Amino acid sequence: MTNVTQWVAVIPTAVLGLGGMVLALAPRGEERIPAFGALALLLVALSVPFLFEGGYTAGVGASGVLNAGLFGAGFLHDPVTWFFTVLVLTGTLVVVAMSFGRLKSLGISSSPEYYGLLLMTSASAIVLVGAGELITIFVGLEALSLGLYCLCGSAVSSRRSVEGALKYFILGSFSSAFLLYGMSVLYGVTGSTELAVIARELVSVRQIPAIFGVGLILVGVFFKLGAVPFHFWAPDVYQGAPTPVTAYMASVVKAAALAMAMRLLWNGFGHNEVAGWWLGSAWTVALLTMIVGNIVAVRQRNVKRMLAYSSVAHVGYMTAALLPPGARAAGGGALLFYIVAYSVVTFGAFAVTMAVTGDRVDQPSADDISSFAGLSRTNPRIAAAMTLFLLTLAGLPPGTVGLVGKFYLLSVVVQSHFVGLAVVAAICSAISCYFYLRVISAMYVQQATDVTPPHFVSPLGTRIVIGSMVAASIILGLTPSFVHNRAQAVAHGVFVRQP
Amino acid sequence: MERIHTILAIAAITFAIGAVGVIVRRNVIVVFMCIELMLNAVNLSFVAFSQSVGNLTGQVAVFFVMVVAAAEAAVGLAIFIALFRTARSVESTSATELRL
Amino acid sequence: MALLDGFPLLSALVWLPLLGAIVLYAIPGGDSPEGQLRSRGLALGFTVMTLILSLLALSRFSSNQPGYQLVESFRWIEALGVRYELGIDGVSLALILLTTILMPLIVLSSHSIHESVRGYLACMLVLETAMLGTLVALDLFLFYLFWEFMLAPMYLIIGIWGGKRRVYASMKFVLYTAVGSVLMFVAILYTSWMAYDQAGVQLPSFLLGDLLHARFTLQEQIWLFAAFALAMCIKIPLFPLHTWLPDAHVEAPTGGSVVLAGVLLKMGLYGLFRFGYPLFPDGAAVFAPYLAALAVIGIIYGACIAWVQLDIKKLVAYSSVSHLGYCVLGLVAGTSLSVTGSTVQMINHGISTGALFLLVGVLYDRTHTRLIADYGGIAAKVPVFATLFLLFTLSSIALPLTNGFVGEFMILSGSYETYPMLTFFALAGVVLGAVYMLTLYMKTMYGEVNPAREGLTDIRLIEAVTLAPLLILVFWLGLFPQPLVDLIEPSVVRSLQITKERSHVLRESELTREALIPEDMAPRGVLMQKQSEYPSRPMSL
Amino acid sequence: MDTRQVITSLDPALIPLAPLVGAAAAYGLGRKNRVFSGVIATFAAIVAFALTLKGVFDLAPSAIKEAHLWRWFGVGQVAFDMTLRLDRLSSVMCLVITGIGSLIHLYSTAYMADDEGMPRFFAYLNLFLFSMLVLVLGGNLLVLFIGWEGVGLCSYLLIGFWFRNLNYCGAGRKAFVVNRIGDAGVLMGIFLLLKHFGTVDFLLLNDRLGEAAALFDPKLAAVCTLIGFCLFIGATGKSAQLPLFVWLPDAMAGPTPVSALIHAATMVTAGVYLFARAHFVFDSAGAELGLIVVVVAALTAFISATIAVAQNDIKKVLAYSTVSQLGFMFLAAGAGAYWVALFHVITHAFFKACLFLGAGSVIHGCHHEQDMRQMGGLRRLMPVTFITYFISTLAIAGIYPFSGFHSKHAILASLGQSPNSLIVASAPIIVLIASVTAGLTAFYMTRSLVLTFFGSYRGHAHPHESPWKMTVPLIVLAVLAVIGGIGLEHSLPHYLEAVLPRAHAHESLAPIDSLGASWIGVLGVLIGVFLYGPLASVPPAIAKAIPLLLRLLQGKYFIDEVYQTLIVRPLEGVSRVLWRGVDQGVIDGTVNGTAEVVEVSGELVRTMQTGDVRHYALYLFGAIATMVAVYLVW
Amino acid sequence: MSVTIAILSVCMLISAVSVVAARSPIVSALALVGNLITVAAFYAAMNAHFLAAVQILVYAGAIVVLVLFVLMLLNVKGEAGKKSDFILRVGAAIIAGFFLLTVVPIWDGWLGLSNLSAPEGTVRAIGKLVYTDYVYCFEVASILILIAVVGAVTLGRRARIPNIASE
Repeated sequence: MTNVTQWVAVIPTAVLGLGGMVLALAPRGEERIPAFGALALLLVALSVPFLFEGGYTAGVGASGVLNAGLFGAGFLHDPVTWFFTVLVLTGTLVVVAMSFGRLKSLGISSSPEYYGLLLMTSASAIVLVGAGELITIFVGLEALSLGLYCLCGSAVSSRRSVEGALKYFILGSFSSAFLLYGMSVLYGVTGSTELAVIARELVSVRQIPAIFGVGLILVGVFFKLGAVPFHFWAPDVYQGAPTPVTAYMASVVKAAALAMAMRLLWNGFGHNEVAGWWLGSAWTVALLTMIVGNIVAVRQRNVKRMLAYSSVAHVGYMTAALLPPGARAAGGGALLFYIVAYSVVTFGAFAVTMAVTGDRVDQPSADDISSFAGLSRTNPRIAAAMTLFLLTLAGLPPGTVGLVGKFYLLSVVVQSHFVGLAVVAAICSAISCYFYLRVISAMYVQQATDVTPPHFVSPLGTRIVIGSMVAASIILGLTPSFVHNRAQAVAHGVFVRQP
Repeated sequence: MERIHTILAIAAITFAIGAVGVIVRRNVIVVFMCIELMLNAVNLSFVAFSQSVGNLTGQVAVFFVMVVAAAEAAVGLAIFIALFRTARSVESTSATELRL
Repeated sequence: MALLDGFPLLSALVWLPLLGAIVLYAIPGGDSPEGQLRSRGLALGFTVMTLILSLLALSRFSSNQPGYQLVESFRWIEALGVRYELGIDGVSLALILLTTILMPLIVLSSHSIHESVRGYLACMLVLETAMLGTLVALDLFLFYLFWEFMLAPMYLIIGIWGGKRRVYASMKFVLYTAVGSVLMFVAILYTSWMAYDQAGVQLPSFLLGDLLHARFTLQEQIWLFAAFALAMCIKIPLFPLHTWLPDAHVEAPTGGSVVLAGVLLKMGLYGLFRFGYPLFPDGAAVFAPYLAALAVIGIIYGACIAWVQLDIKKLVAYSSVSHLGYCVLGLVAGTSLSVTGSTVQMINHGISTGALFLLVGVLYDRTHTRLIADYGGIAAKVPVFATLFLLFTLSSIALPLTNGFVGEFMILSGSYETYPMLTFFALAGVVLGAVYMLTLYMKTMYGEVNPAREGLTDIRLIEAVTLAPLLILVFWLGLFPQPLVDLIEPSVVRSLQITKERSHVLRESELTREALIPEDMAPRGVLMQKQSEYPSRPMSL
Repeated sequence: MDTRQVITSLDPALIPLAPLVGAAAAYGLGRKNRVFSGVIATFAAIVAFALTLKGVFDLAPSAIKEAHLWRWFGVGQVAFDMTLRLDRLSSVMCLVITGIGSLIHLYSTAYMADDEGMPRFFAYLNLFLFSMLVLVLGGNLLVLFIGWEGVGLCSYLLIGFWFRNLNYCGAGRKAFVVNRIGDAGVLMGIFLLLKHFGTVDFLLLNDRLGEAAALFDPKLAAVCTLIGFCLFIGATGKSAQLPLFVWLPDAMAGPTPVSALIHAATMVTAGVYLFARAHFVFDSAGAELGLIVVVVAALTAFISATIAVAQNDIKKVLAYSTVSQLGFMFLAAGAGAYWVALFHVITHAFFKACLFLGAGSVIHGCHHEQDMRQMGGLRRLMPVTFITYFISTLAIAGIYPFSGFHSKHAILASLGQSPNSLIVASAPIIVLIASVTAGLTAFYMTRSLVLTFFGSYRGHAHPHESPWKMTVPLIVLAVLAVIGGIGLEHSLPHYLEAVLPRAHAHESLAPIDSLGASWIGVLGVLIGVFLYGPLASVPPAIAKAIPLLLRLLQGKYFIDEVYQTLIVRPLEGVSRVLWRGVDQGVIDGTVNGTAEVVEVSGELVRTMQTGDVRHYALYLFGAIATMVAVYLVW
Repeated sequence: MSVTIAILSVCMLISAVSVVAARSPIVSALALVGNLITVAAFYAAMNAHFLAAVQILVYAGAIVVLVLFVLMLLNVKGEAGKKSDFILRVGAAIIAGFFLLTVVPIWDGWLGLSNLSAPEGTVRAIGKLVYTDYVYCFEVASILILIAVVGAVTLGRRARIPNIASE
């Protein structure tokens, strides 16, 4: 494994990190420079995984996945990292496109810093995705979180954005303290921070402290994913943060958190006895997340809060697929496909919400369902796009990608004997039809009352994003195989090995 | 050998105190300080574990945790100042516009 | 027809209406008067073309050839083993013809819709695609996809162009069907999984062909059939699960009611016939008596409630509950005569109730009210309408020489062998049927002319043209039903045969493999209990 | 019976075709010229009559002309064809239907002359002829059923012909629904036949029952009893026997020709025809069935006769008399003497049609006045109507030379010689009831005769004799009423010998003995004459003496009210409860209830979201603590 | 040896409690400094000398000073009278107790564990380790700090409404 290919895998992180810093120094006046700079950097970073795929498969040695790459266990050169790097980069690309031209109206005064921060946060997300060792995970996670706290609070003038940042900061650091404590216990028990070593040691180690350590780590993971007992931050932060940042958090950050969860739960604690410890509580968390996510969303008036709770619900479905250590290969593939599909639709939905709220960001009822009233008459194309996204989230066929994703996910859940969970997931997705359709009925059935603000023409960036997301969801819906096969291969390569 | 045990116990207790502090106090800056307290407790247990395990990884971890804590302090305080600017106070009770 | 051999007829049939919907939106200038006219013309064109395609399919369909015909199949999602597999047999072809005949009439009847006509017609075309897809899909996944695809356009049709309580009605319609079909979703997953590791089928497959080799224990069959039956019985609608129908009908526009009563209700029965029975024969046998009992209760319950209704559309809706109770009784009785009768009655109900809703639409366009009290004695004012209404009423109460009688007689005589007592009570339904329909006819048509209805104008040409084909069908199927019966019967006999064989295979294998008890430590046991031995219950098929 | 030859010919198909074409033509062409529709319809009826004659002309005793039109529908070995068969039995019925039908059509052209709905009326009348002919000519029970419900429909349409008046429509609906209840019985019979014998074709059934009887199949009797009973329910529905006769009196709401044709001559006799056609079922059925039929028939006859006595509306009197005479027919049918039943059908058709048409011309004359108390003294003003009415009254009273006597006498005789042992045992009582009824019949008919035609005219219209189109049919029918009895007494059994069992003539009594045998009729007439002639004050006195009896009779034993309170009202009440209570209350309640539960629980969890960071931290810490504890406990 | 540990643990607990319970934030800041120094002493006791030095320098020196600076800048007076609502405090206390109940017994599990060669936490040893195995982590830490800096700047931007800190 020549060194050159190893270096390649680190390039995206470096490019984004340094690039972000340079962008932050750009002059504040003109927004176009930092925006196009960010796009260029992202494209460069994106070209790396596609051109030098070798860099990512080097890590998969004969003995299995986790042999140390150039940077020790810190960076894993395996297809999962490749898959998530691509996902994070494309996600960031879309967020940059979404926020182009809208920063002023969103209340973000300094655009270069915003784009710089965005790039650097994505860099840390890539670190987190590829981390195979506890300390790197922690640092990557903290870097990601700090970036998000700042991005949330970037609309400094708006009280809600700062409040969101505050809440996210306090709860984030509070939960990462627990995560760290878990890591320390695990280190104390197994003697090393590398996941491979931990996985080997955990089987033969004294149980009680190990369980305590695993439990606490699980807390940190579930907090970041937004699973129910730890989800209380999600609605407020999603509503408070500027919409592109919310979109970023709902898709890219969730994907990174999912990658962390997969690595920790499957590679770290994947062995059958070890899995036994955390399976019970994870099962309960999945159940609660599905139910609470859907039930509370039913009462939501604000679209962003509703989308927040819907993302909590979808995390519930994903956690259900996380459970079965037995069907990891299939489960992995299903999860990867689901997060891709979910990200596509979330970007679309938030882009439309942004287009609908227009420049009334500071008015409290700006993104209520009432502001969607009569959209089908004032702006039919966007209304049609939003209908497609909502139906996909609900899993009703015009949005076939949602249905296909659910099919993958729940077939894995059923095949690992969690039929009860699958039934609950199914019923919850039926309940979810209610609040998704309520928005659609607002758009199509209710008349555009005079109170609904004039729909202002959103900048080119947002419209491109909406268009591309519609195209992506239709293509994914009709021919899901090209993504799912890749996801299957990726997961098979990394997770199927029974430690 | 019971040294490690006592240190770990103390760390755990301090950790719990820090946690209670985060929940109880209204002033966000004090909350931040309690979080620092919790991180310190974890650092202590890390060092204790590195003693019992016998390698220095624990201490490297503490090193990195300190870096993180520093960065966190910077960002945290910036947020508190922004909060003060918009909400005129540093009480967490004043920042409850986003709810239900 | 050599040139047509290569042509994927069924795919064309299914996707043509969707193409139409897209074309409708592609052409700009939707809502100007001539734009509306163009949309109506286009929509009519597409629906008529679909009808021609279905007639073409009929011409190339030979009823005595075993198995499914005009089959098209290619791999879609390998990971799940999902294949895009289309195929028809007698039963699905009959329902397809019903759909393609009704749709042009619905488009014609849309002259009373004035705001955003293009949207309405597009929804109808999309709905037609979904319905046709459901009828031709031979792959469970594809079937479920089209099955759910029907919800969205119907929701929009009721939601946007409906009456006052349309939001509640459309939401209730979607949620009712969604909750039911979601359980079927899990059952489909379980079935495809079972097919995977027991029959040694390499990839997990959703193909009906493969799934027919899957083996289940009785306990699994009961749960799986229960899930399927719940989804189907909500759609039919069977007695306790029917309360969405009256609301949906009352609030839906005329075209919406016709398509809902004409075709959508039949999807539940078709689903039970195509997937429910063959896949889980013993589970179905366990449920058969209960379904039959519910069907008969539904017949009498529907008839009684229809009798005291104040709103014409609600009355006709409850009459549908009663009529479809017969179809369920026929299907569940399981003799070739009763199942064929059930399918024939599905077609007849589609025609007669579709026509009744069109007639109510004619009245509603003029008077904008559906309450029986607002009418009275209008036979004098609108003689032609009165005659048509009488003829379709007769078809609805199954008078001999009309189509209603043929289906009903076959069902009752067929199901007499299996459930004598229930058939006796079903006969009471025949009498009650006459009661409420004639009461409706009397209260609206006869007696002194209602002063408010003085200026009522008789049927216009366009409305007559819409109703004429249905009238012809009523008497053509009443006098010469044998061609339709010959189309349906071979497929029914074959399907019953498959079901019987499968039931034997499952019982012979005395599979004592216990249901997949979960090894995991899930705190709450999974639904499937441990199934120790295989209770052999005499098959009542 | 076994030497029948089946000849395929188109005659049976043409006979019903004529009125069908007539109906279409009458409605189509009649819209332009009303009178024209009457002419076409009458012509169509006459053509049908001619065709029947042609068909019957070369019909050998056991020959059957069969027209197998097309395979209606069939699945597997169960198949139903559209086959029409003309044999001796159906030819008799066809002759009666088309013959009397033509006369009534002619009569109607005058009676309905001033009604603008004439085309619709004649179309329905022809449609009725078509349905009745299909019923009679039906080759299997299903084609019979087509006719069966067809006539039910036509009677509904014709009763509610003047649809302006909601009561008439109500009567029409009541007729249809009660008939439907009967039809359910026939359907049940068909299902039983299908289950046990696999076919409903009369010829095949005859053979299969023959084989089964030959094998002394034990359960054959039980099965046939059940089938017979179901068919009997159908017959009671159609021919207005005891439980289901309530619709016939109300059916008088229709125009009088309708009452004459449908509710006197043809439709109501369909039940008797069904007995005759399906005789093989009733013969091999158990004895109890015959007894039930006879008992029901006797009771019906007696009760309706008593009601008729107290009726003041001339058509109601005739309606109840029809129900009573139908009772007589079923006496014969129940006793197995099918040809006697048919004999009475024919004679009854003659004189009852004549009576109804007479009543019609009276009503026409008195400008739609139907209450006999407003009539009187019409014998001078309407001589022809009076004479024909008088002759028919004597016929129905069963006085010797007139046809009524022969058929009624044959019925009483047949009771004694019935193959059914139970009937023979109970013959004395039944003959007694029948005789009393015969007496009552004579009495109320004379009462109506006297009230209408004798004394002074009490009404305030100025009656006049009806035009020739109405009087000619009256005369023809009166003549038939006279010669019918003697003519058919011997020729009919001989004619039906090959088709019906036990079709042999009784030895006819000498004239004097016949006169003696008809003493009951004479007595009834005399009492009627005296009570309403010179001793006119006596009936009101009797009425005052026992007011309860009068109110009971006039109120028709309150059977209608009983049905209403026992069946209709509760059913409607239950339906309302089902709708409001079950449908909206229970089921919708649970549906909306679950939605409510979801909303409330959603609300509960939502309020946890207080917005205060500290609460979130508390929840977080709490969740962690429980999770860790659960871990360790597990 | 155990005496110093005992003293240090007592100081640790006292300072921790006072951070939480102190009425004015400045007092709790100072208590935090005390706590940090105690922890540094612990490090020294467990011969993690490099860490002890860094602790004093980074933690006590930089972070707490920054906190004090902000406290002064925002001129924050003590809690305005009423303590936070009762339920929270009771709830937190109960859960903390519950948490400790489960945690503490775990640590006595360590009694038996004998520590092998307790390594010297010298600068060279840690430096060697950081720059060989954890060099990647080191780079990521650099990105972390970069983010913190840029983030702090964005959050510090002058909001459109005039700054009123001077009041």
